[in-house]
Amino acid sequence: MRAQFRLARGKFTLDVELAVEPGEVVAVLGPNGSGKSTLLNLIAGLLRPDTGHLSLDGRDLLGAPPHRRGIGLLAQEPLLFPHLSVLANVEFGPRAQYRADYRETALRWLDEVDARAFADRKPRQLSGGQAQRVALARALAADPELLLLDEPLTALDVDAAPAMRGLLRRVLRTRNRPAIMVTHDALDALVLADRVIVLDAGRIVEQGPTRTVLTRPRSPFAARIAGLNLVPGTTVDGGIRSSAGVFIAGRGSAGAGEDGVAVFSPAAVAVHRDNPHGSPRNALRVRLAGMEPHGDLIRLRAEDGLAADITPAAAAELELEPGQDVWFVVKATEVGVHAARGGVWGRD
Amino acid sequence: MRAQFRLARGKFTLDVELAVEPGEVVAVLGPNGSGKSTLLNLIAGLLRPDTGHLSLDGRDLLGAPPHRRGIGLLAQEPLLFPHLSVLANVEFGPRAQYRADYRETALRWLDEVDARAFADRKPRQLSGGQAQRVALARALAADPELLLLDEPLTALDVDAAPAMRGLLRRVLRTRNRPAIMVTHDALDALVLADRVIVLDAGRIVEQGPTRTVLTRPRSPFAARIAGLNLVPGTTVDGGIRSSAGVFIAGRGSAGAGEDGVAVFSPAAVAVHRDNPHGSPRNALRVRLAGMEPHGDLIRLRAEDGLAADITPAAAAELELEPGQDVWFVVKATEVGVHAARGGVWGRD
Amino acid sequence: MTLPRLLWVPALLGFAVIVLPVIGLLDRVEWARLPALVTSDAALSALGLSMQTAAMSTLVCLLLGGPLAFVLARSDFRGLRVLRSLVLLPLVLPPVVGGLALLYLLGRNGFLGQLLGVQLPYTTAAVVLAQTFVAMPFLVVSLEGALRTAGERYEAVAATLGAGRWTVLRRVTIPLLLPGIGSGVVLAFARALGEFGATIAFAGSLQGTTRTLPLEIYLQRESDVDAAVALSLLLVVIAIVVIVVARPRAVEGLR
Amino acid sequence: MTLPRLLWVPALLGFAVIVLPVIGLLDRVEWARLPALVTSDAALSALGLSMQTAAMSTLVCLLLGGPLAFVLARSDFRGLRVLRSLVLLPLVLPPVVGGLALLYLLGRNGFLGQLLGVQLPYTTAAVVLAQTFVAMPFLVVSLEGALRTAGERYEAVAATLGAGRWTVLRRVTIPLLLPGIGSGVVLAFARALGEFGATIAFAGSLQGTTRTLPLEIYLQRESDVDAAVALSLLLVVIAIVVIVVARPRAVEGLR
Amino acid sequence: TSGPEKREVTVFAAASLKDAFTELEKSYEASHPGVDVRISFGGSSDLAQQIVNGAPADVFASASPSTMDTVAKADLIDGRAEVFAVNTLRIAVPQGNPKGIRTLADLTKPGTALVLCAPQVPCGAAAKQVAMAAKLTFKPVSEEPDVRSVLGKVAAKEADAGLVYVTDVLSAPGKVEGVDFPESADAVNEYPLALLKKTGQAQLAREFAELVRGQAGRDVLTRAGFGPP
Ligand SMILES: Nc1ncnc2c1ncn2[C@@H]1O[C@H](COP(=O)(O)OP(=O)(O)OP(=O)(O)O)[C@@H](O)[C@H]1O
Ligand SMILES: Nc1ncnc2c1ncn2[C@@H]1O[C@H](COP(=O)(O)OP(=O)(O)OP(=O)(O)O)[C@@H](O)[C@H]1O
Ligand SMILES: [Mg+2]
Ligand SMILES: [Mg+2]
Repeated sequence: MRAQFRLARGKFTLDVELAVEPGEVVAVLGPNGSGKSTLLNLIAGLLRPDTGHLSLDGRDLLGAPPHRRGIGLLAQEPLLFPHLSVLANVEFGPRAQYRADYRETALRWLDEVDARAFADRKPRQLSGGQAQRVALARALAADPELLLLDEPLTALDVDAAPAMRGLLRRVLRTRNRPAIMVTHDALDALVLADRVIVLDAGRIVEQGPTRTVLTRPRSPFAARIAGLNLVPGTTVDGGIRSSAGVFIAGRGSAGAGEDGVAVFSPAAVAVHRDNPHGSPRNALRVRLAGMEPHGDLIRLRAEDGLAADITPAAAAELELEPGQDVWFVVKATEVGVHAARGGVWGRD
Repeated sequence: MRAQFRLARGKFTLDVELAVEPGEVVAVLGPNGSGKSTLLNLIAGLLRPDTGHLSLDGRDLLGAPPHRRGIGLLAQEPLLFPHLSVLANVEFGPRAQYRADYRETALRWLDEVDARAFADRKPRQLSGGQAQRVALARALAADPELLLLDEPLTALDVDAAPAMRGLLRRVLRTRNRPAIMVTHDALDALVLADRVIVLDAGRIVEQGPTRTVLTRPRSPFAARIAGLNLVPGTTVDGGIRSSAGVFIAGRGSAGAGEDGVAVFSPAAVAVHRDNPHGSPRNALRVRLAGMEPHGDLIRLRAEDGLAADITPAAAAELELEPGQDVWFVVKATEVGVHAARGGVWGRD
Repeated sequence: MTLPRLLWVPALLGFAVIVLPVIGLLDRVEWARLPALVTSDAALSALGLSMQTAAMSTLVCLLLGGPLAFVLARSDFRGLRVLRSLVLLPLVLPPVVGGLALLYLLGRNGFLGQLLGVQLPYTTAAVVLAQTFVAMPFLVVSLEGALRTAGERYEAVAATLGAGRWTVLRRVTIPLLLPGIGSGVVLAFARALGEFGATIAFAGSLQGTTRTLPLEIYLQRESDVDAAVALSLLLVVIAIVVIVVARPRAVEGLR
Repeated sequence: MTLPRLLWVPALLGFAVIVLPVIGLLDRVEWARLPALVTSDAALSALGLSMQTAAMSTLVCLLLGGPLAFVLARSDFRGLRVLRSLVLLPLVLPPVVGGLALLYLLGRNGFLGQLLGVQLPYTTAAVVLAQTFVAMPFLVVSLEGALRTAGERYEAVAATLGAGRWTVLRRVTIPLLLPGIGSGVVLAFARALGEFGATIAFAGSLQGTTRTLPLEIYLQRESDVDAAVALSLLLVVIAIVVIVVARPRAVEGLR
Repeated sequence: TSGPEKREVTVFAAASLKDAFTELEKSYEASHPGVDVRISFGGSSDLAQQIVNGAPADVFASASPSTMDTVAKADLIDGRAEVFAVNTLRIAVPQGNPKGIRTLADLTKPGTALVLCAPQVPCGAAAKQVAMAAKLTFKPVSEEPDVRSVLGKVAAKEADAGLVYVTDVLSAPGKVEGVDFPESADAVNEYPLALLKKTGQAQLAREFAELVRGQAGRDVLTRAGFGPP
C-alpha cells in the first residue's frame, strides 16, 4: 500500500506519506491527538483527504468507496451492531462478502477470541473487554486485504491482553497480508510489527524497523515509549541464542527454534567490573563504547549496542570509562523472549 | 458507603457486599466480565439490584434516583454529550447543581487535564485520548460525594497516563471523599487506592489493603496482576527511607518528605551469597524464610517479607536453603518510588 | 431514566384531548343498530376496499418514500433544502385540491393521462394513487427525522467490513431505524385509511371500486348521521387493531 | 456513507408522485386573476386566521403532545401498548366525525361543555381545539419514534453528573432530539394548516372568526373551481415558506 | 370469461340523492337482468369536474343547474338537461323545538343561534333569496359550506335553527323537526339530469333517465322529500 494524504481539520493538519509492503505489519505510535486514528480513517475511506493518493496492490483506491477498498478497520470504539447478536456481528463481514462458510468462520473467530460463550448475546449484554474481543473477531473474520487496527488491545485484562496479542501475532503472520496497527504500548509494536511509524502533530517524526526505533529512538516520544535492549536470535529452551552465538536466558511464550528476540530494559541491566556470580543468569562481557546522560540517569552503551541505565552515583563509584570491559548482568526473569516477525528482522 | 447487591443478568450473577469509609479510595480489580462495571452502575443507580441495600453517610440511597445520590460515574466509554462543546460538557455537572462558578470550575478542570485548548470544540472533533481526558474533567468537575471511575486511564498515551494518574492522586487526596476505581493496572491501584477489591465471576474473591493484596495476593488473578515488593517509608532525595530505617534508592516523581512506598518486582531482585559490589545501588542483607515454586520460577521469601523470583537453575547453583543469609540486590532504576495514600498505609 | 413527574400532567392532558372526544362519541352510538349497520353490504365492501387500498398505498409509500427519505437525509447537494420543503406539499394542500391536481395530471385531458393513455380515474388504482399522494410526506418526514437522529457510525463500520451499500442498507440502516420506520408506516397507513378528499375528487365514489370507508361514511351522513358515526367507530377499531397487530415488538426499538 | 445509486430511482419516482400533480395544478392557474383573488378580503382574512390558529395549535400540540410522547417512549407500565394505540385515534377517525365528537363533548349539551359552562363552538378557540385534536398524533408518533431511536445513554450520564430530571430533559434529551422534534412540528403544523373536516363540524365557518383558508377554499370551489385552485396554491406557498423559515438549521441535526 | 356480456350504466349523482337513487338502482337492475348500475355519489361540483376531466359517466344528476352548466359548456351533454326534481328550504330545529320557532322572522330573534349555508353554495343562495323576499337580515353564527353541516349542528342541538332542505329534515327523524314557511316558494332548488355524450350505453342510460323521470322515480323522490319539477 502506498498512501499520501493531506487533511486539515480545524487547527490540526495531517500530512503524511507512507508505504506498507505486502505482508508487512506497521505499528503507528504517537501521542494522543497526533493523528493516528485520522490516518486510519483516511486509509479506510471514512474520511476524504484534501489532497493525496492511495493505492493497494497497484489499484488506485482514493476514489473507491470504503467497501470496495478491501480494507478492514477495527476502530477505537468497538461499535458492535446493537441489533445483531454477537455471532451475527462476527458473521457480518463474511456474509457481506457472500462467503458460504460465514457461520463456521464466525464461530472459529469467536473461539479464537474466547468469546464463543457469548455468541447468542446482544452487544449490550457484554462487558467492555468482552465487546472489544468480539470487535476484534469481527474485524478479523472479514479478512480484508489490508487490516487496520486502532488500539486493538485496550480494555483487556491481564490475561486477555497477552492472549489477544498472541492471536494477532499468529494471524498477522499466517495471513501474509499487510496490516497497520495503532498502539500506545511498545510491546505490541515489538511483538507484532515489522516497522514503526511515530506520528506527532500530524507528521511522521520517525520511522524505521521496529528494532531500530525501539532501541535507538530518535524522537522524544519514541524514547519515552521504548528504549529497549533487543537481542535477535533463535529461541531455544529457556532463552534465546543470539546470532553471535551467545545464550541469553529469559522467559516467554515462544516455542524453541523460532526466530525470536530477547527484550530487556536498560534499567534492568546491572553493571559490574567483575563477574558477580549471583543469581542472575546472564552475565555478558562487553566493552563500553560510550556514556551519555539519559534523563537523570547515565546510559552506558556497549560496543555491541546493548545499553544499561544506571544512576550517576553508581557510575561514579564504578569509575567507568569508554573502552573498559565490564559485565552487563541481567536476571533471566527480566528478559522477555518473544517470537518476532520472522525474516523481516534481518532487514535493517 | 455501605452496599450489598444481588443482581442476576442472564447467566451472570453479581453478589457482593462492600463498604467504603469516608475518604477511602478503593480499587476494583478483576478479569473482563467479572462484574466491575455492573457494580459501579448499581452504586450509581443506573441499574437496579434484584435485592440489596445501599447507604452513603447514613442516608439510604437504594430508592433514590441517580441524580439524588450525589454519586458521580465516569463510565467505561467517554460518552461526551455530542451537542455540547467540550467546555459545556465540563460545565454540565456544576451547572446542573446550580453552582454559580461553573465557568471557572470547568476551565480549571480543563486546565488540569490539559484540554483547555479544545474548550470550544465539539466532542466529535476530539481524538480518543482527548475525549477520555475531557470525560475525566467532566466527572471531576461535578464534584460528587462518591466518585466512581471505570478504567479512567484507558486510551491515554505514555505522557498523559502518568499525568492523569498524578492528577487523580492529588484530587482524591484533597477531596477527602470516598472513591471507587476500576482498573486493570496494578500501578493505578498502588498509587491511588487504600484498599483493593478483586472481583471474579460476580463475587469478591479477595479484598484488603492495597499493599497486602499487591504483595501477597491470594487469588490467582491478583497474583497475575501484582505480586510486587512494596517497602513503605518516607521519601527522601533519590529514594525512600523505610520505617526500619533502611535507605532504598529508587526513581519516581514523589517529592522528599512524603509518605511513600518503594515498589519493585520480585523478578528484578538478584540474589547473591556475598555482596557483589556492582552498579546496583540496593543490596539488602536478608534472611531467607521460605522458597516456593511460582509458575516456572522459584520465589524466595525473606523474613521481612521481601520476595525475589529466580529461575530454578539459579536457585540450584546458589544452593539456597531457608534460614540462610543472602543479599537481595536491586538496581535503583528498577525501584519505583511513589507517594502513597498518606496515613492509611499504616493500617494493616 | 425516570421521567420528571410533572411531565405527566401535560401528558395526561394531551391524552385527554385525544381520548375524551372519542369517549363522548361512544356515548352517542345507538348500539342496538350497530350490528346491522356494520354488516351491511355497503359497509363491508367499503371496509374491504379501504383495507386493501390503504395497505397498498402504504406499501407504495414505503417503497418510494423510504428511498426519498434516505436521499433527503443522507445526501448533500445544492437545492436539498428546497427539495425537502417540496415534499411537504401534499401535507398542506387541501386534499380535495390534491385530488383535483391528480385529475388534471392523469385525467383524460391531463398531460400524463394523454401520454400514458391509461384510464386511471375511477379505478381502484386511482384510490391507491390518491392515498399515496397524501400519505407519502408522513412517511418521508418522520423517516428522515429518525435517520438524522440515528447518525451513520454503524454504517461506516459495516462498510469497512466489506459490506456494499445495499447490504449496509438492508442489514444495518434499516434494522437500526425500525422504530422510525414503524412510526412512519403507522402515520402513512392511518392517513391513507382516513383519506377522503383526494379520493372523492380523483377516484370518485363507486361502490366496490373506489368507495372506501371514509367515502361511505360521508355518504351515510347524507341520510343518517348516527349511522355515519357508528361506521366511523368501526373504522377506528379496525385501524387500531391493524396497527397494533401489524406493529411488531421489534419496531418498538432497542432500549 | 454514500447511498446506493439505484436508490435514487424510487426516490425520484416518489418525488414525482408528490410534485408532478402540483405542477399540473400550476398549469391550470389563471395567473391574471390571481392577484385579485388572493388579495380579496375573504382570502386575506382566512389566511390570517389560518396562520394564527395553526401556529397556536402546533404550540399546544408541542406542549401537550411532547410530554405524551415522552411518557409513551420512556415509561413502562401495564397497558402502555393500548395507550400508544389510542393516541392514533384522531389519525384514523374521519375528521368530520372527530369534529362531531368534539361537538358532543364540548357543545352546550356536551358533558364537558355543561361542566365548564363556556361556549366553545363557533369561536376561534374551537378552531384551535379542532386542529389540535387532529394534529396531535402526528407530533406524538414521530417524536416517540425519534425518542426510541435516540436511546437513553446520555440521559444516564447526565443523571450521574447530578442533573435532575428537568435539567436532563432540557439540556440533553431535547437538544439531542431536535431533528425528531422538527419533523413532528412540521407534520403537526402542516396537518393543522390543512385541517378542514373537524373544523367545519365543531367550529363552523364564519368569516374572520372560524373560516380558515381550507374552509374558504372549499367554499370557493362551489362557485369557482379555478379560484379555489389559486387559493390553494397560496396556502401551499405560505405553508412552505413558514416551514422553511421556521425550521432552523439546528433541527436538521448533528451529523 | 364466458357468459353473457356484463353491461354497466354509470350514474353520477349528487350526494343528496343517495337514498332515492340507491332504491331506483335496485328496481332498475331488477327489470334489466344482467345490467349493473354503478352510481358515484358526490358533491355536484366535484362530479362536474370529474366529468369534464373524462370520467366515464353515462348519466349525470346534479343538485344545481350551475354545475350542470359546467358540463354543458364542455359540450358533453347529449340533448338537454332536464329538471327532474326540486328541493325547497325548510327551517330545521332540534327535536321539540326548544326555542319555539314558528316563522322565518323568529330566526332573527336575539339569542337564537342560527346556522345557514354560505351564499356561495346553492342552499346558501336560496337562504339569501328568502331573506330578501321576507326583508329580513340574518345574523348566523356560522355559514356552512354544505347543507349537511347545517343539519349536523341542529341535530347536535348546537344551533337553535337552521335553513336546510326538506329532504334533509326527513333524513334525521327524531333529531330535528321541520318548520314550514311560506317564503320557501321563492327559492326552489332544481335538480337537473342529463345524458352524456360518447357513452357506450346510450340506450341503457336513456332507460335509467326515464325511470327517474317516470312514475316510479316520482314516488321514490317524493318519499325522500323532493318536489315535482
Ligand atoms: N472533526 C474534527 N475537527 C477538528 N479537529 C479534529 C477533528 N477530528 C479530530 N480532530 C483533531 O485531530 C487530531 C487527530 O485526531 P486523531 O483522532 O487522529 O488522534 P489520535 O492520534 O488517534 O489520538 P488518540 O491516541 O487520542 O486516539 C486531534 O488533535 C483532534 O483534536
Ligand atoms: N444486560 C446483560 N444481560 C446479560 N448479561 C450481562 C448484561 N450486561 C452485562 N452482562 C454480563 O455481566 C458480566 C459483567 O459485566 P461487566 O460489564 O460488569 O464486566 P466488567 O467487570 O466491567 O468487565 P470489563 O473489564 O470487560 O469492563 C459480563 O459477563 C457480561 O457479559
Ligand atoms: Mg485515536
Ligand atoms: Mg467494565
